[in-house]
Amino acid sequence: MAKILMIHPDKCASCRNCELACSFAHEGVFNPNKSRVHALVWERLGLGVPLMCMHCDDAPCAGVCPTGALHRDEEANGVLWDKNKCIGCKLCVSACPFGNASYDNETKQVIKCDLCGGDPQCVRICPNQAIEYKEANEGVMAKKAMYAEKFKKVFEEVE
Amino acid sequence: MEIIIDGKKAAVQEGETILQAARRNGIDIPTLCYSDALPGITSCRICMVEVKENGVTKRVASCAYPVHEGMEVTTDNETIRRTRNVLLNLYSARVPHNKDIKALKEKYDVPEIKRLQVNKGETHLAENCVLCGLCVKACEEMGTNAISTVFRGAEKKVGTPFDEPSDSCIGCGACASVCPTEAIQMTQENGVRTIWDKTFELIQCKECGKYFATAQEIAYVKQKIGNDMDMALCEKCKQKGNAAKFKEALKAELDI
Amino acid sequence: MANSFQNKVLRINLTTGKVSTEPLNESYAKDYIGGRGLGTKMYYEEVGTNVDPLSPDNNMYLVTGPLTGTMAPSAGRYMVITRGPLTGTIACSNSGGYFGSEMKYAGYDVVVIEGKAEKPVYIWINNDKVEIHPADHIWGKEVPDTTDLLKEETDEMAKVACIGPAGENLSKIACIMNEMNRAAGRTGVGAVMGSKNLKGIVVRGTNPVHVPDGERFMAAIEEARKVLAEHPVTGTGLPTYGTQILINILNQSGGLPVHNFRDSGTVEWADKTSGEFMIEHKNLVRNKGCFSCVMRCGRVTKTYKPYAGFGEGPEYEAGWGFGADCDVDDIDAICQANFRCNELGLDAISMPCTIACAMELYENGYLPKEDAGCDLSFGNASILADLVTKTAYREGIGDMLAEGSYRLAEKYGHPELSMSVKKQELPAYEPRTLQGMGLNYATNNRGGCHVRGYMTSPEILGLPVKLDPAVTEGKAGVCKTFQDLTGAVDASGFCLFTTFAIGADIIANVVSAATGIEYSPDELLKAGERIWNLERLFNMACGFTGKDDTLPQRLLQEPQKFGPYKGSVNRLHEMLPEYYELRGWTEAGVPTKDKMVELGLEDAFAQMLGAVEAAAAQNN
Amino acid sequence: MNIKYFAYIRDFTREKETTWNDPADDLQALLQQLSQHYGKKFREAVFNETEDDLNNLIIVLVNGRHVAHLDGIHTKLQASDQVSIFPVVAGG
Amino acid sequence: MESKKTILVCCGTGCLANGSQKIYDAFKEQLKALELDVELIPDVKGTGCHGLCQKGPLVHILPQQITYVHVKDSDVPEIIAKSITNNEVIDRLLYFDAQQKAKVQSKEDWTFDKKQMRLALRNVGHIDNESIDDYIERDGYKAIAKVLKNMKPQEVIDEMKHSKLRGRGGGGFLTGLKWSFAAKAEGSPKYVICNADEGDPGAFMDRSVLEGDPHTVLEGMAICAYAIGANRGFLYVRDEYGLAVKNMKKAIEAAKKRGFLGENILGTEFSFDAEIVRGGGAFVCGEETALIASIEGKTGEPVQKPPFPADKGLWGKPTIINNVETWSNVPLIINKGADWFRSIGTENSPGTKVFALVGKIANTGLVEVPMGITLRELIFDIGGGIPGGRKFKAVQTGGPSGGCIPESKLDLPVDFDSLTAEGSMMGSGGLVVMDDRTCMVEVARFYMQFLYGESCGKCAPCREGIKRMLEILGDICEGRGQEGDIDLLLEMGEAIQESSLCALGKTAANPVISNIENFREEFEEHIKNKRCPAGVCKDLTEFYVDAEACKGCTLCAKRCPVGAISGEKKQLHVIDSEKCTKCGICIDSCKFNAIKVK
Amino acid sequence: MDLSQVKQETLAIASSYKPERRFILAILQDVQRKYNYLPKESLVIVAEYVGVELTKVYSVATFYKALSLKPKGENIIKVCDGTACHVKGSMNLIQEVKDILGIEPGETSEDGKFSLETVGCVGACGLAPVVVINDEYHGNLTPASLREIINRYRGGENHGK
Repeated sequence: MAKILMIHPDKCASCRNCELACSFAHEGVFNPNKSRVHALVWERLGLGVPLMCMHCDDAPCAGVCPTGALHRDEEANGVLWDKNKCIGCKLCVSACPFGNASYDNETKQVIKCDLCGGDPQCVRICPNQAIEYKEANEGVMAKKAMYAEKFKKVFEEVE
Repeated sequence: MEIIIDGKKAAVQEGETILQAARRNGIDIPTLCYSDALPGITSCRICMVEVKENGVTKRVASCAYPVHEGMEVTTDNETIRRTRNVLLNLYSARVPHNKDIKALKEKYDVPEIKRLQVNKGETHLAENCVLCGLCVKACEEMGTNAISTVFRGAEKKVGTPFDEPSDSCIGCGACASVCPTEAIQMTQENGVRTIWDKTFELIQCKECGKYFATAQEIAYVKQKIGNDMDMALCEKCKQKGNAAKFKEALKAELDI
Repeated sequence: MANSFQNKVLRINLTTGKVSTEPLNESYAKDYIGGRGLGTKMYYEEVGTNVDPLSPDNNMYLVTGPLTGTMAPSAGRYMVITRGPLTGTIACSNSGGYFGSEMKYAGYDVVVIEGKAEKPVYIWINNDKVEIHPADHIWGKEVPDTTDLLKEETDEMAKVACIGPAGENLSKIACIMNEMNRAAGRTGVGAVMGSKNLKGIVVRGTNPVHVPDGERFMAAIEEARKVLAEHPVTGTGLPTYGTQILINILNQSGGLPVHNFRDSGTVEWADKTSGEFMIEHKNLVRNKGCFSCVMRCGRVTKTYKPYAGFGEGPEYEAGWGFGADCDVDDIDAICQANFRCNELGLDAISMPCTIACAMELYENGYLPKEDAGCDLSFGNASILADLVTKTAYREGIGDMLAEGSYRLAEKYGHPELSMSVKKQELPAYEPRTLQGMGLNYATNNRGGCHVRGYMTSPEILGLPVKLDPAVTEGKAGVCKTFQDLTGAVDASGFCLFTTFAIGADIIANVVSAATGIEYSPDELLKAGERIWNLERLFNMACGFTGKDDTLPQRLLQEPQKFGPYKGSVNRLHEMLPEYYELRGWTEAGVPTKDKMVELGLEDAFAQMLGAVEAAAAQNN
Repeated sequence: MNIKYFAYIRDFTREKETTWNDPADDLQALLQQLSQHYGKKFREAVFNETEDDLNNLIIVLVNGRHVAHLDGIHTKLQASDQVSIFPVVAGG
Repeated sequence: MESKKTILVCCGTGCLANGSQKIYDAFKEQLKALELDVELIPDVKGTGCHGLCQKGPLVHILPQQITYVHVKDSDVPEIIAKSITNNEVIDRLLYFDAQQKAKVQSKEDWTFDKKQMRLALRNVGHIDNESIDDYIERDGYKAIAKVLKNMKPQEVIDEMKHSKLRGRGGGGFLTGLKWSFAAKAEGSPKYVICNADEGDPGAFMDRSVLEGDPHTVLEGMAICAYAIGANRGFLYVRDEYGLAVKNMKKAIEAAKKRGFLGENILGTEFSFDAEIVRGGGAFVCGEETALIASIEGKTGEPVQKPPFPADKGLWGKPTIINNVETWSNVPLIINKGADWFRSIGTENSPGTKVFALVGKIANTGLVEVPMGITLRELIFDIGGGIPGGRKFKAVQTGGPSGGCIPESKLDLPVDFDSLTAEGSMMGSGGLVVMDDRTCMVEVARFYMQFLYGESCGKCAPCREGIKRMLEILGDICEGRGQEGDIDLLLEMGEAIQESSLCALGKTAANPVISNIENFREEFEEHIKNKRCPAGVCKDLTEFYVDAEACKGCTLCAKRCPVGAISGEKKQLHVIDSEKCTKCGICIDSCKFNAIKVK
Repeated sequence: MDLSQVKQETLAIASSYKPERRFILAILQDVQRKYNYLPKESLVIVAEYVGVELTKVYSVATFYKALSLKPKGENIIKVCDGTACHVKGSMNLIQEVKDILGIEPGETSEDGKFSLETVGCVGACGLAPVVVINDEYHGNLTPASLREIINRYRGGENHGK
């Protein structure tokens, strides 16, 4: 069964371990600036919201990609990026309505979640389970629906 | 499928090129014009390898030559090295100050052919283009076709029609991005991006004020994905805006 | 070799406006690990022992540890090293949050602030770009507004360390606040910043932090992470209840100081201020972690009428301070007062303790009502927040509260009522119950401090060993080890709380993997001991002696009134000689040359002797 | 006998304190009684695997003193004793 | 009754350049005028190239078999008066055969023609290039009829394979084998292409076929189309070949009208249409992938092979490209059989080859000879040797892709493999003869100069390598040669051969390498002694008049374009080296070999 | 030149071909024949007509020697520098033209009367060295005879046009 990625902003402890795990997994260094996931923190409210590519079914980033470097991979049930096929046009960055893709001019990399080949490090590391990657069984889907209901307004506006 | 690369057996996949197979097997072959995204240009010729199949030995461009069961590939021998040495010297005669070519020469321990390095005045010191063609192919792939090679032979260069700012250029910089020798300058200053002599007034993020894209890029995206969303935000602010919605939802829920 | 240091020091002189960088002194890094050790060494070498903490000649060292910015669990800390205006000792104030790691990502291990700006300024560190900007328009603003304004002016993604009005007004109990709610809290470092006309430091970094061998490092932290996750304290207790969980156990164990330590032991209503109660009472919104934290002890809290508010905390010490120490049983009032400390930039330990001291002075009639300006009786919850505000702005009684309890009590003629060591207020552990904690307070290099030798852990919590709190035997050794270990832990960038679960072996392994400098657990402790001794030498050169290694007379003489250890006093005299011996010091508590040579501190030792002799000569 | 529970032990007992009538006369027996009453999770929290000693991660105070400094699991109890049960917690 | 007379006026480009149009017009006009008075109706046919262009314009009269050379329009009335009406031969217009040392009446008897064998050029000069009937009369469209009626496609391919016909464009790949690839290849539609972008400097074989016998090309293509399953063909013709384009266009129209092209050819299911694409003037478009790109409307840049056009060619579909001469052989092979074809030429290079014999040779022109003939026969027997009493030095074959062959190897048989073994190649058939007044360094530079202008610039070794080799050769020719240059040229040459993308680059260094290998001393002389022994490289040359040889005839002084030679009649002449531009005209004009190179 | 006229004429030329990319070269050749060069506007029209970006047309227009973006002279002197002509002294002829007109190959004289080009083989090797002026062949030339011919053109006698 395909797995799906879920974020639970209400659980985020703002520790940003996800950013560290991600940058290390992808860059071999610790650098939140180059993370594919960001825990955005409202210091005044003590709230953190983890955000990352949600691997849309009909992903605009993949839609705009001229080379298929960004493409929906059915096996991974995600939108993956092939570095070797990227020509650095950066239009995926503009195309993503959520701002979940960026481009690193230094390394010429699109910085976007790639599900770490099926074992997302942010999920592994998150101490509060604010990011989950689970098989899309009934229970999980129900949970997802619950979250969707909870953040209805958010999803309504972006979808 | 199995072939032999440099004396070692290597598992390869049907339909891939020698270069792809070698690289997957950790064997280094230099290239300038090759990109998985834009394969088949075959102009730089520094990826030449020796292939033995059906009793015939020949030198081929590894980036375009498909693997065949049982072929023997040599990526480094006297001839290949001699050819590579000459080629890299030819490149540096063309672009004497380019650091990427210098680095390649260093990496492959290429002896200097001084006779070729004499600057006869025709080489512009700032020349960095080795005419690999990746930029043109990238622009073609984008569907924008703002640049192409113009003229031929020694006069060949990459440019826009009549060396004038191209109508179709959207300023995406893919050309600069794929360039292996950093020959294409894209500058961005005070909200203006300049590339190929075309200047773009960048759109300013309505939130943070960052200049983030050209109007043409946004139009391209809209046209291609038929999306009518708000394109006035940079990615950071889009993400922040998205997070803020979550935040507001949470805030309301927590009654704070 | 790439290691987790950025190998760069940023030096900013506010007098001249000069900004420069220099490489990190590698041998310092090796001997002192980083953070607290490195900062102390640099301070010692560059500033010496003879400066007024609030003079332009005093430098401030913002120092990260080698683990700061890495993924080492709960290791995102930075420290402010300077001479503390509250104590006059070496000051090292340690804070979590994001500021330290951001500083590291900006490319610096150390940021040195020198001199004094003519007018209020803030510093904007954007990777390589460092600028000093006027801050007149922000001067006077509270911490949250300051933080927001500075980010607005620079970069939304930047991190801000700043002072509130308390620091501006040179309160000796002012802190430096980062990300609004994290504090480099103790010894009055906020006043040092204020004395430099420096409102804040904004930092944004996008550089990587490297480790020499990623695989080894990840294996090392994986081990640490696993232990931390599985341990009931770090894996369950702290994330769920925060530090306020301690209220009940200290209360049940009879270790809770009450009414400025006057009526210590235990109180009936303690549970009403506990971590458990905060959940029940729906004060707790959620837990929160500092950068890279896996323990997430931070509390996001809201309070209800009449003390409605929103913010973070309190930590146990603040909860106890505004609670039991001031005889206030209203958790909302406690939280609110704590919020105000954060907003104004005041140390949430020294602040309530100073109020408690004022209350006792008031109740005893030493502090006249006209000075107090309000009913300063114990238990008056309604005045807490207001007193905090007054302190920050030095209004009315606040002007004296801002000086800390010792100077307050001294002013009203009863310094013995200041529950402090070396003029710094004692935290929330009753030394008459916790004998070992008493020893730690007395010998601590920055005065009344619990975190530099947390004897509560073995004496009450049974971690990692169970020591009977009432016993003095064996406490000296444990205390010394704790103090040394803490020195190393602080230097590394680890949060002290990790040590509830992980020991010197794991810490040494992680530090080695990050720095590429191999430390055995013993070497790690040795580095901690070196740090401790350097601090000691500094203090002695500043005029402190063994005589200052003591506790308030009340704790040594007045029998405890309540709880299982009713009737006890702290028996410091039973522990101190052993402690000195174990430290290799003389009976008078003076470090010996042999020991200092062993630790590689002979130069500092010679300077210390020189300073002591000079002081003696002056006195003659 | 008054018995108090703290932190997440309360999750197992679903009460903060109890007055235990007819308590056992040593701690081990009391805890067994309580385990009987509160169930498996409580039992796992207070006992080691063989139930012959306390779980290393439990703090039991009798009259404010840690039983480790008394007779441990065999600490004798009287009806007037105050027993407090904590999981290992820490802070500061 | 006397059979009708035919006058053939050569209207090939060579002859046209010499004024044959005027002659043709004069004949036409005057015959028309005379028609009123005389009964006989001479038939004038515009023909393709006779071959011996240098002697043009040529006029051939049938059935008497009289060939006149160097005809002028003023000669027309005399020819009509004497040869047409009176069967009289005008001696002064006959060709003097140097080998036979006599005037020869008919070109059939010229030594130039005798050793030739005209297969590809079989109709050229014999038919009116605008008349499909002429073509049909000479077995035209018989072969296509044969394959459509009697042969399955595979049989056609088998026959072609059996014939061992090799591509006449220069590569020498087995035509039948290539066809079999395209036949097997997946993809539809398939295409056939005639490569008529003849771009070798010094070759005009294809042009004469296109101009003089267009139908044979169309027929060859149609046969191939049938064999591989194609229905559409393209003829990529150099735009400069105006006449060829014109004639071919007419031929296509005529063939369509007669049902040899178009839908349901000869009433069969088979349809085939052909169209002309005019080339844009790029030598590289002779390379098949570049040619394909050009047809597609792109710049003529080659692409990497494999895949070969037989698999993926025009618009990615299986495509057969053959050269004009190859196509013209096809109907012949079908008509006469592969065995017959293989009886001509050599075992591995059966058939004939057309050459353009040019340079320092007496009989310049097109010749077609059986494979295996020696170079010596070609140059001395057919070509008549070196004019002006000068010494043979080398013969260049294969054009810019080929190499020079020195005198010592003149007995080399001309076939694909022998030439390749000598570092040259057959190429499309240019044979440039050089004498001792040819500088081999300068020739090498010349080819590099040509390729420098023709390299498409896509791949680096060709673009950059040729440029640098040209620089060095220029240096050598201009006295700036350095020690080590020769080895460097060889090193670079080898690298360019090894790594270039297409055949243009792969063979670009051949002329340099082969010139160095065969004439190394001449290079060394340039570099070390700064001297050009042939007296060509101006900076390294000084002329003087040999006092003993000079007869004071004043011819050199008259011819010198810059007035650098002075001297009275019958007195020793002197060259003013300040003024002398070393053009060498004096040397060529002196009958006494008195002008020498220092 | 009247721009709208150029556009109209170009479109008329293009319209004799199907609007397909493969006819770019053919159309350009026809335009070149008409104007002796390729006006910029024509390229734009051709690109629009066949439906490709201007770059593609521009690329083709600059690649092929038969095409020129610069206006050519009234008379185009093509000196054959094929091998046969070369070995028979074509460089002397090129030098002669340079001397007479003061232009290099590829250039047009200031008065706009002459353009000089060197070409590969014109297929008249038998007459080498050969010069083709406005499609008229002149064979077996010497510098002197070439000068005479050019002078004839200079004198206003404009063959071919």
